[in-house]
Amino acid sequence: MTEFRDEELLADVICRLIGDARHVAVGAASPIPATAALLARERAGLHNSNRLYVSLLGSRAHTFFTDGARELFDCAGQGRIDVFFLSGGQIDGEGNINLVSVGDYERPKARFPGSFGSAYLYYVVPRVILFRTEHSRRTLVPKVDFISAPGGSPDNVVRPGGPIALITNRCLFEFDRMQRRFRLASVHPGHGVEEVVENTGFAFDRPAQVPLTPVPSAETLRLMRTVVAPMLAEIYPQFAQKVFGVAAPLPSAHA
Amino acid sequence: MTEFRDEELLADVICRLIGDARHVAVGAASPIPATAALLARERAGLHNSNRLYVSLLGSRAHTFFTDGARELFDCAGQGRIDVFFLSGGQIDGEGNINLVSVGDYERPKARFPGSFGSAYLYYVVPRVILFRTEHSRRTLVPKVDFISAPGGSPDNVVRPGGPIALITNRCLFEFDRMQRRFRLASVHPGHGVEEVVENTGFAFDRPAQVPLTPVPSAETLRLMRTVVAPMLAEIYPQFAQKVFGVAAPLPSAHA
Amino acid sequence: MEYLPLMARITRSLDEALAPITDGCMLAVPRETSGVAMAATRALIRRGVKRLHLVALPTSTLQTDLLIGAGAIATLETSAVSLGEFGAAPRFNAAILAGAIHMRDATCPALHAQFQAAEKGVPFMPLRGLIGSDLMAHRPDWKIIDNPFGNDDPIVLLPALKPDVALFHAPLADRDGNVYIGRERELVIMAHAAARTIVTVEEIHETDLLHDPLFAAGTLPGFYVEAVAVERRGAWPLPLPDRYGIDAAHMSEYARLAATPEGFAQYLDRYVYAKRAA
Amino acid sequence: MEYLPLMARITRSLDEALAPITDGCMLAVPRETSGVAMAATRALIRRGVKRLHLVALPTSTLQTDLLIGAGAIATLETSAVSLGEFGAAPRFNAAILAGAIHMRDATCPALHAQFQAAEKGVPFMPLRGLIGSDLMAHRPDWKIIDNPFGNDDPIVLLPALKPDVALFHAPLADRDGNVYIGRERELVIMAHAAARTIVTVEEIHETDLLHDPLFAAGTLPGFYVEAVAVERRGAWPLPLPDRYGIDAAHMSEYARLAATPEGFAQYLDRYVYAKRAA
Repeated sequence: MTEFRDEELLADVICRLIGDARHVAVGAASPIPATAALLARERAGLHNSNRLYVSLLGSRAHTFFTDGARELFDCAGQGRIDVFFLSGGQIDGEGNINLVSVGDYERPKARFPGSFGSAYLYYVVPRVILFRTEHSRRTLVPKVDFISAPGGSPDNVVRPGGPIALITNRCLFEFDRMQRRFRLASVHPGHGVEEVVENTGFAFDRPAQVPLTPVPSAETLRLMRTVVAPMLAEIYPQFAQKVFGVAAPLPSAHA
Repeated sequence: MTEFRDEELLADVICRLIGDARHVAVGAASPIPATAALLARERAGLHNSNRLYVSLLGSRAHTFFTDGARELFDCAGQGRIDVFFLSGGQIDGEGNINLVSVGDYERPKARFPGSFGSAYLYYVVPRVILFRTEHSRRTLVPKVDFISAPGGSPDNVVRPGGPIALITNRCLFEFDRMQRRFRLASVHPGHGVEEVVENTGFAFDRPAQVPLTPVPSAETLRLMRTVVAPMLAEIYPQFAQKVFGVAAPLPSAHA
Repeated sequence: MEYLPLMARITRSLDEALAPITDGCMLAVPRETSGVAMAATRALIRRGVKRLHLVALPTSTLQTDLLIGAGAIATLETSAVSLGEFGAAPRFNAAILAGAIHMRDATCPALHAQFQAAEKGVPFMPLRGLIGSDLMAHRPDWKIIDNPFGNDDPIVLLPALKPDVALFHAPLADRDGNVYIGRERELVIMAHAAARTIVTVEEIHETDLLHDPLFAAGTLPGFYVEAVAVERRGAWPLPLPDRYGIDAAHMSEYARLAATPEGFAQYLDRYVYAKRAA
Repeated sequence: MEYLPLMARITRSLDEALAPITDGCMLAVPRETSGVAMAATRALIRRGVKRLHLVALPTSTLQTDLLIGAGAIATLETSAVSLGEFGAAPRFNAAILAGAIHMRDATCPALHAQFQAAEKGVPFMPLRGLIGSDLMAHRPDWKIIDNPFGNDDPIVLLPALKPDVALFHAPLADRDGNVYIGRERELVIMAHAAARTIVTVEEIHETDLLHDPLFAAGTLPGFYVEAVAVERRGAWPLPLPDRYGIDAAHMSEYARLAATPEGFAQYLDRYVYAKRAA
């Protein structure tokens, strides 16, 4: 079996979750989802299926947007974004995410960057994939201290969108919107169910037999390393360098 | 005294009404106001006063708008248009204008093109100048059959804008927003007060002595005929031809 | 309504591109000076399209008069219809006086706001003005509320307008269906608001319009475009910004012929059914 | 508020252009990738600007962290502040934990909608989402109404946001103050929404940007611009679209130094007070 890095495994899993969407958008500071989205586009291209549009926020080369920063959100409001990605400083068992702060909002113990577009996109994008590479009781909590965006909404709130899954460095959870509850879908190679339980702050469902997360194929790794990695260097130079050993472009590269 | 055409007199009067505005916008099918606006811009240029911006709807050369058809209205909503022009198939003594139809709306006796932007711009542009070259009891009526836009609004309606004057082929009326009533300001050369009364379907105030409308100066006529007229040919080829004898550009002129 | 971003394609024929414009659909078209798809309009009349709900953003001239005269329109929603300097729109006026079409009178900024509401995926957009206009009396779909941020401050709310198809003419498109629209940015809003967008263009630009930053700034991405057909002088006799002006002689001829039903029929035979394009 | 379209002018000095940015004013700035006026930001810090109500549309990085560290900000209104790939924003986090600034947490599309409301001259704009987010609990200026076009359909209304000044960096301006902004169209909305707009540019374009249709499609008209100052590499160390990328080495150095108050003071001495521009 070919050697691979954790990031490559996660990107492969996310790529499968994307499936055959028409338009996948990736927000700021999301190198692994960006890898997965570009990988999905390459695969779609190879299999001559319907064209997959990918929009990487902050990228020049890998977005079609020409109407300014507003377009991503208007596009989602039009129902024209099928898949988006969100993370959280804290994520709880009901799919609530916290991108703001730990402790009392007025006197926080820790501050995160902020909610970005989550308080809107989580509601309107049909398939939101949550990702958090640090899987611990610090990040996966019983109840978030601040709800940047809720995992679900009352029936009278117009909400075509919401979470479908949560991927971490240890496992993949699927989300049941009816029950507002996560279910353990697979555990990554080298990790175990007990480890997942120990490191998860919220309760979740699980089957009697928890499958192992499939590893990326040699073809997938080749695509990621040779085709996708160079694309990532434009907006994630550090990541592309660290994970794929691709040199970051010089500041003059855009000139 | 230099000979001049009625259109030249009206443009000169409107130009004085414009005064020292910062931004004058002119809508579709308004060749005389367009002449006045361009004339005002030339005068402002000559006298080195503050720059006057002119926006001629439908013009390529004489507008700065780059954000599509919406920009004119957003600009007005921002309070960035000082003067605009409106006409009406019917105009009544309270400054109400009708751009829609004569008779019952459901079974009209005559139809006009429609309200254009009047139902918005009449409210938000501080100084709206009404113009109607046909001054008759058919056009200046006691009460319009359809109010495209009212001359005034209740105090609780946010309305920074409204009419300041009405100019016709016979005279100039000024509008009193408090009383919602027109006052005869001047009668054009070759026309008389009695004639105005006879041909006006609504009641209006008038001073004991009604002044004569000043005629355009030789300098003004020179500016209009040599500088402004060629600019008009872009969007008002027929008008430029008829009034100023300026040749209309060929269809290929924009190419 | 579904918004399916299909892969934009350059169609072999104009008729193929126009297939999604079915009888009874809501069709959005731009004002005279922004790129009107006149060749496509003539093709639709030849095909015999019926019962259109035509929305002209925000006004219209020859295109609407032609479609009305050809009996293609059931409902018309716009702010004004005339032939501009060439006078009144004869078929529009005749149809209104005869009660032959359902007219939804609007005002320009209201239509822009209603398209923007659809672009943003919100159910309505507020707008100043309007209160006290008789337009309100005939538009039960326009509502007045008390501004929640004000104090006894009535303001109008306008519902989102989501056309089935947006149709316009532009100078360029590339092989990915990216369309150069330049300054005519209401075309972008139309495409964002509509479920499908069909475009005719003067010519195909052989390199990626999004790759060149100068072109990209004025480009509608192919993501929003369902079909593109090449039609040289496709706006004729109307103008195309920065390309060609209005054909004044033809407009005068139209105004003269369309003054009577017989003359209009002659015009159709000569310029529409005869497939004469220019 | 007054919107006075003054004649845009090319100022002799950066400080002259920045004069309208007074202590306590509401200043709007764009996201990192759209053209941040960093040279101007350093000049404002040198001048000792105070008590700014900074609105970053919709997020911010180094610019906001620098202004906070320099004590220039009283109120911050934005959706997120970090150094992106270079980690957390140290001065922002420290100020929040110390309660040193008043934070108005937003979400990106809400800020865009609030600027669009100002652009349209309407008091508010509706937006989906938001309901059930704790952001609502801390934003009493955001209201929920029952959609008048729906049935038991709660929706959020956001008030118009009208900054006193909008400030950004762009590649080109001409002698009339027309500014080339390309695809960064939120800069146009910012300028429409703000009472005054101040722009720094890489260079002066000697011909009229509005005269060339290709440039015009990506140009903010000088009508909306109060002052333009020329600052080569004026976005450094942040990127300028299609011109230059981010200075990664410098960003890493900033992240390292700004981690402590002492280190941040050193950074100011070295890169701000020393007037070092690049």
